[in-house]
Amino acid sequence: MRIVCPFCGERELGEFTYLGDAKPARPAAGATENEVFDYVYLRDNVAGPMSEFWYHGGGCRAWLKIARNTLTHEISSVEPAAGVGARQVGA
Amino acid sequence: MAEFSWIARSPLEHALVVGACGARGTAAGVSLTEIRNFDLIQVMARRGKAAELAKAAETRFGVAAPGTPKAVRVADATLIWSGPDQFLVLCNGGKHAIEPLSQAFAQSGSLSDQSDARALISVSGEKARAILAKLSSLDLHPAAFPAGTAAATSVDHTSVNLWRGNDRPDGQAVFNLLVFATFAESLWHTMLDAAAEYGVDIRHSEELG
Amino acid sequence: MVGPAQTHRLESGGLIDRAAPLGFRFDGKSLAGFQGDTLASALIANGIKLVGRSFKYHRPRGILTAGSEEPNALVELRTGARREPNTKATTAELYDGLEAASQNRWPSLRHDLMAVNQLFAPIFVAGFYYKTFMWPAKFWEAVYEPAIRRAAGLGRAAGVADPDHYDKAWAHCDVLIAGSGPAGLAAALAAGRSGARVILCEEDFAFGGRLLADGGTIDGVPAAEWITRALGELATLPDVRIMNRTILFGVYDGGTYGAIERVNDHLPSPPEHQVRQRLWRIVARRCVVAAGAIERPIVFAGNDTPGVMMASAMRTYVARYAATPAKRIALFTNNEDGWRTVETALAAGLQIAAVIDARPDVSAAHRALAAKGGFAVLNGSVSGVEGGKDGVRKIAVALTGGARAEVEADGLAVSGGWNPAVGLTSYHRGRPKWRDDIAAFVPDSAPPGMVAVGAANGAFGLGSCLRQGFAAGAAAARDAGRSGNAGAPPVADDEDFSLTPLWHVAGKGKAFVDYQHDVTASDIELAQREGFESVEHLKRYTTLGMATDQGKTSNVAGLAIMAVVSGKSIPETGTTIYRPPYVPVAIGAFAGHHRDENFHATRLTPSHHWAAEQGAIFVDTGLWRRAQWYPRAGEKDWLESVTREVKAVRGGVGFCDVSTLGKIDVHGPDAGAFLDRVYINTFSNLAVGKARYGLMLREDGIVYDDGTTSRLAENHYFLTTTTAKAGPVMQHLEFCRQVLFAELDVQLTSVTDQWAQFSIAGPKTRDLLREIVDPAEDLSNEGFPFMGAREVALRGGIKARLFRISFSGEMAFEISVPARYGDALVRNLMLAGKPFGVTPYGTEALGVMRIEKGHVAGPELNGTTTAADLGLGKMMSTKKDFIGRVMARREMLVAPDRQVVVGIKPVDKTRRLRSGAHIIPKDKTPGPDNDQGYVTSVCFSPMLDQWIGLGLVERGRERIGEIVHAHDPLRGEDYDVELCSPVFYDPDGGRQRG
Amino acid sequence: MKYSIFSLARAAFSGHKNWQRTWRDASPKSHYDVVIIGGGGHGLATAWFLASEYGIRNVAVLEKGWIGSGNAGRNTTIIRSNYGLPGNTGFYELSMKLWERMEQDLNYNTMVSQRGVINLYHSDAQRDAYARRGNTMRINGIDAELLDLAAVRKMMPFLNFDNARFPVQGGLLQRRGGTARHDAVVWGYAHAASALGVDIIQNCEVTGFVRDGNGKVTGVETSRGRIGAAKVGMAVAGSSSRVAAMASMRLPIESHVLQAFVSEAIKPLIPNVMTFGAGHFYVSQSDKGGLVFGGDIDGYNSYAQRGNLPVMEDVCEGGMALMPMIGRIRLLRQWGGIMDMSMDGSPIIDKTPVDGLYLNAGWCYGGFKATPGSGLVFAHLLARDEPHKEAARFRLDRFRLGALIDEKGQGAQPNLH
Repeated sequence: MRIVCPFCGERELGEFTYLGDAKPARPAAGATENEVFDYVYLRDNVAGPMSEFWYHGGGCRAWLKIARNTLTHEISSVEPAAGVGARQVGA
Repeated sequence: MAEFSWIARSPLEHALVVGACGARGTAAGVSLTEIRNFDLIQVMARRGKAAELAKAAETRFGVAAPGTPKAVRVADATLIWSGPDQFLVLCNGGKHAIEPLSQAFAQSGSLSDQSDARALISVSGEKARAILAKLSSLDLHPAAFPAGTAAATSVDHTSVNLWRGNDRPDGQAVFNLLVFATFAESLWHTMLDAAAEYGVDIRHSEELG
Repeated sequence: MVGPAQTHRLESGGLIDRAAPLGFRFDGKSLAGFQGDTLASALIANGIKLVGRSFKYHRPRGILTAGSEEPNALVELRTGARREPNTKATTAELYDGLEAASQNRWPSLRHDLMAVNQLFAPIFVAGFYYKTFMWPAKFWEAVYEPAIRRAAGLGRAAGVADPDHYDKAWAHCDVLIAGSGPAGLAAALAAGRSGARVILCEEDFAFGGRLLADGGTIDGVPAAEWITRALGELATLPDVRIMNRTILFGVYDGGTYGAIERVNDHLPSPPEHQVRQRLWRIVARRCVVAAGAIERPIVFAGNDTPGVMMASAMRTYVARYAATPAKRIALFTNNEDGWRTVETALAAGLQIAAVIDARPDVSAAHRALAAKGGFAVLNGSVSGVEGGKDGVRKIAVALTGGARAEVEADGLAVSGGWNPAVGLTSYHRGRPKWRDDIAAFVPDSAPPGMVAVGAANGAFGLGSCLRQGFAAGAAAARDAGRSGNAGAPPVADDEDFSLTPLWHVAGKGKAFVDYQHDVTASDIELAQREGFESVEHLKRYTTLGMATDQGKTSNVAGLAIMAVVSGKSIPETGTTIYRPPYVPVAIGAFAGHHRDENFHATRLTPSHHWAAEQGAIFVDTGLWRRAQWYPRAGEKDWLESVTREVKAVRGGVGFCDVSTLGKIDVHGPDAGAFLDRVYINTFSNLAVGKARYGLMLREDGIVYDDGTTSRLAENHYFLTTTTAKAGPVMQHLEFCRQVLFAELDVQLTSVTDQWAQFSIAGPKTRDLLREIVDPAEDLSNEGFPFMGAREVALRGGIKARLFRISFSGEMAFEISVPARYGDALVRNLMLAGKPFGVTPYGTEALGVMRIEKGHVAGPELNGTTTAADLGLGKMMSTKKDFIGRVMARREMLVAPDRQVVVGIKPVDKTRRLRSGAHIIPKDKTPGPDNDQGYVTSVCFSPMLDQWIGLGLVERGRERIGEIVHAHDPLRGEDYDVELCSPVFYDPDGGRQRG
Repeated sequence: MKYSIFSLARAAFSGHKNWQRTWRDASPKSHYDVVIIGGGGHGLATAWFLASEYGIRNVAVLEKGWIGSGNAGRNTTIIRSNYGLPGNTGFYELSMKLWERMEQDLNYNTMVSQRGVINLYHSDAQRDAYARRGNTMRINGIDAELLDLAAVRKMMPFLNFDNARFPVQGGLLQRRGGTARHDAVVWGYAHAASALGVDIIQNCEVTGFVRDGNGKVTGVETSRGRIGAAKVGMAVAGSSSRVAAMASMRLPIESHVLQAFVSEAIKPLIPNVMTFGAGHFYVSQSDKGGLVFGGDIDGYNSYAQRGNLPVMEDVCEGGMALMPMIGRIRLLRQWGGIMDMSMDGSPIIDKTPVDGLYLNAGWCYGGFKATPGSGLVFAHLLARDEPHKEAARFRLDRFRLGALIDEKGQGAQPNLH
């Protein structure tokens, strides 16, 4: 797999590590135990286009949000993940 | 009370043996030069202050800090892109060491001294690309990686900063590798193994290319 | 060495270098060949027909093909540590001194006693072993399986370390081309002329593909001349790289291709400093697959007799190698292409015995050729072969209409048509589609960026190959953004290719589909009868296509026969999934440089070489190599050394390199707020110049890591992690910073390698430090209290950071200097510490002291323990949100009966305690219901003069003083231990504060 | 027809023309007592145990493709019960005991080969962890031995003892562990279950659940029509989330690719099953002669059933580091299976919140070795509506409660297990 890092350009898979589904957002402080449980444990486990967190740890150390198809491994977009992982209070 | 000497040692001091190594008979295909005793400062923009940082860099160095994977050479330093809104300042002689730079970027940047955290190895010679092809997954074709290109990448599963400096007087490309100090000896041996078939000329220097 | 005359070598012709004779040995016999031979062609030139034995029945086998599809002619190549089992004689390049041996036979190839298996052939049908060998149950491992294992397998591995080296490299191009036949060369010309960066990989050592044997006319010149011209032109193009002895074996995501270059396999051993093989990872925008096609056999009785050969292979040996597999050749074909072998043979002066053509009508031109050559053209099929290990003698023919005929011949060329090489195009699970006109599967879809051309795409005419290759090369260059002028395509005529499908000829005797695995047509019928109708079931039940030739000659025939017996069409029956690699690849090549000591990189601490000078014993922790202890002359074992080190520290002063701890600079106005969210305790209220111990959880509430963090300036914290978790914690913190809490103004940098860090511990620490530190610095308890942290000047002008923290429980500091001075620092400490008896100590003594103090470490932070389990529950702030806060509250994570950290000591003080022993209540019989925990860490405590340990024990903290069993059946030990406070030494902590 | 050397010999005289189908080619009936989705090892074993142990024979196994086409046919064939945590330990030992009698139970030679499984250790910390695990095994009545370096050297003199980056120090040995012929397990269960009346229906893809007014599952919609069922069991590891989604359930599971590799066949070289403790590599040699080996998952969610090159290199690096004698042996085939990677690395066998729907999922690396045990405990759950004693900890709500069974201590990140 090759990932086009928005900062570094196209790079080899080995420079990246995978975290998982980028859809669940970290509940804001004060969330119920159920909400946090859902965030930590339950997954859509999508067969098809999925949004994911990857870390360019072997490069510029940016966390990325990548749209990738889990059936074909085709990547349709890569963007910085800055700020997309958590719900803010009141949001 | 004892008198202490504070002898600085480079991470490659033990492993590096000046001279020829590997295949003999023809001119060495690869030159490996360790550059010692440099200052290296990581400069990162504070949140929302990338533009301000760039301005401060321009004030300090007379050129814009690289905003894309480039290495910019000025009279007394090289600015090497190392990630979004961050760059490395490489120099020697202390002019741009951590303290003077901290003042220059006090409002806009966070700085970390990396002068001791890395070893700097310069790779050149006719087979420079051939040996780097064994170490790096990057495309170093002159069209894809012209002089002045920089990359934050990995060699042997270890993070490195790689940039292409000015060509040698004989026209050969020069690739510079900043590797983590504690990995340096191990990587050095890997590099020698990769280069052995081409013949290697090994030296060290305090001159920044 | 040069052996005897080559009895089956033509006087002239071929692409061999007659000026370069080579000697070699096969089964000990000295033979001769030429540069340019393969082992197979040289064996043929020496008149050798019997080359191997089959897998199951040990049937005598000859050479069937001239390429990597070879199922039969497998040898053990080379000897000793370089012995390579199952090497295809058809792809092994001949070199002077080559040694090869036949395999899977005993005692010899000609007289193989294992051929007795053929007597049991009526029982040894497909899958017979699933129906027997079940009684008595114990006999499987004791009797049946060893016998089966000995009989199975083919060649013998060397069994000792591979002495050769391998490496791996990356390459990048616009257009990657697989194959240098007419289509591949045409593609390279078009792409190269267009200005594209091109890599062309050719498996063979010679370029040209089928042109090397079949010739032809291209652009009005003979093929050989055209190849030379094409290669010459390609050599002038700066960004075109052509690689022989290199084959693409796989295609991976994002346009990454795997290729293997056999750099030095054509030599007895690689020259000094060179590798045997190189693995290439090629990144290409486009890939043109011009990998050709593989001629397929027709299944008939006796089709495995040595001397039966694929028609194209027969003419390859004759035309390319000037070696004659037979003197009097019969051809069995169902298509026009097979006839080319007749033309080649006649041109070489060989005799044609007959042509058996399964098609109803044979062209007038061929009939004229037959008349001229004086041989018969029989309309029908080969139904049997008479012969044996010395080769074919007679061929039985079933004529169309029912009559029978016999043909005397010493070689039988067979052509059942051609199967495009659909492997590369199918590795992303694309299924090829069936084309009736050529009765073959062709690529239907391909991985992104890949296209198949020429024979690999079912185009069998030379003109079509050139056209398709050229067009694809030009298009690929365009797609990659290259717009140069591709010029004119090479031109040639298309040959006639007409075929009447024929898969299997009924007859008496075994008719092989998969030669190597001895799968016969009747095995396929049996599989169908038993319900193994799916092609995947067929493959798995009969082992069809699972041999070292990966089914290249057998798969299509097998499923065609299955289609017939199950009454389905071939496309309905379908193919199995194609799996890489396209040819078998040496495991060593995939490993490359990463073997032996180079398996993984090694990280060295700044004091490493000094420690080595001291004779330190080192230990691997992750990638780090750390000093474990420093033995001294006269010490009888590690325990004595470690005990001395501990006593020296507790009684005086010692130091230990702790540079391996992960170190992270946390900068920015929100650094404190950030740390509050990632630690369970609070850091925003830490005063500048102070350090604090912190504990981090995972989001699931389990402890992740610990370490001290110091506030060096208002907006600058210096965070440390454990050695093991340095990388993961940095990644986690970057995730928190960039993704979860991006609103915070905080910056992170790893400074692990920047600082050489040493722990200096013991009551004389201050005395030692005063020797090193500038006298102006106040190191008194008031001037530098416990948990203080600040920069100090050292004598001689170096700046350092001092942290008054203690893992050992002693009065201690950690000192950091820039890494370049790490070596100098230890030497200076030794010098300055001489009067105080300063003692370097290693990780063992470090571990002893932390256990004596009850500090938790890796064995307790095992990814399943909570803060409360570790006795650190009170650190969890209730006033703020932090990672893991909510999940840590789950019912079973706060249950009262959890296993928690407790101290453990044997009741018998002379007893050794061992990690991994389980804790069982006294007077209970050990069993799953009363297994209450286990010992996590142990040491011999020099202070208590006995073995002590920490453990995770159910309700452990409520049971201090209870006597329980340490149960260690693995080591045959069972003894009483007392649960005690985990802090064995200096429980009130006075020493570290003093 | 009972399989034996005698029936084989008899058949030889008739040219093997009289063999029957190994399992009946059944067409779906309109209703079954139990419908099992998934014709892999687990589904077929469940059906066999339902029929043989619990007397429930009106059972159908529905398979989308051909039986054994999922992970049952894509693994490295290892069987062992060397687990360290309550829940896993007892369950995998139950499974091991069923392996030991499988051939006689099924009248099918599944080639269960108890040649020993050894996990090598390379550090004191690893030794301690294996000591803990081995003692757990012994306390549970499972065989385990802690070998020192000399014993390992004697057993496997071909390992790299001299210039290894991470020298071998010893190993944890389970002699009763070993391998089994994976496809034969599938065919054996199909053969035996079919003989007891179970309908095995291939090329029958489940496309939805039939639910009554109370939400109870009463059957399945399939590519071959609606099939009614009193109870429906899922045994579709790799696709669990997809099937569960048809019942609007989200699971604590991700799907990941695990690659496996086989070399060319060679004469006997490696006597047992080995796991490298300092890299991602485990290996055994098949009866046919190929080295069967594997390593870690590729690391990112995938349903693509094919592996990447870096992991292939990583695995071979581990192999060469451990035993550099394999350098010249050639890798013949590479394939990938889709694993249900659960959030704690352990399986889930439980009723679901949906009445009438039962779950057998989350097998991670443990699926093949679990096959007979999984069949028995899932059959028990389906038949009795309560968990089997040895599977009581594999409950679905353990994540909610924090009753995790996390052997590797990696937490809720499936790709790290």
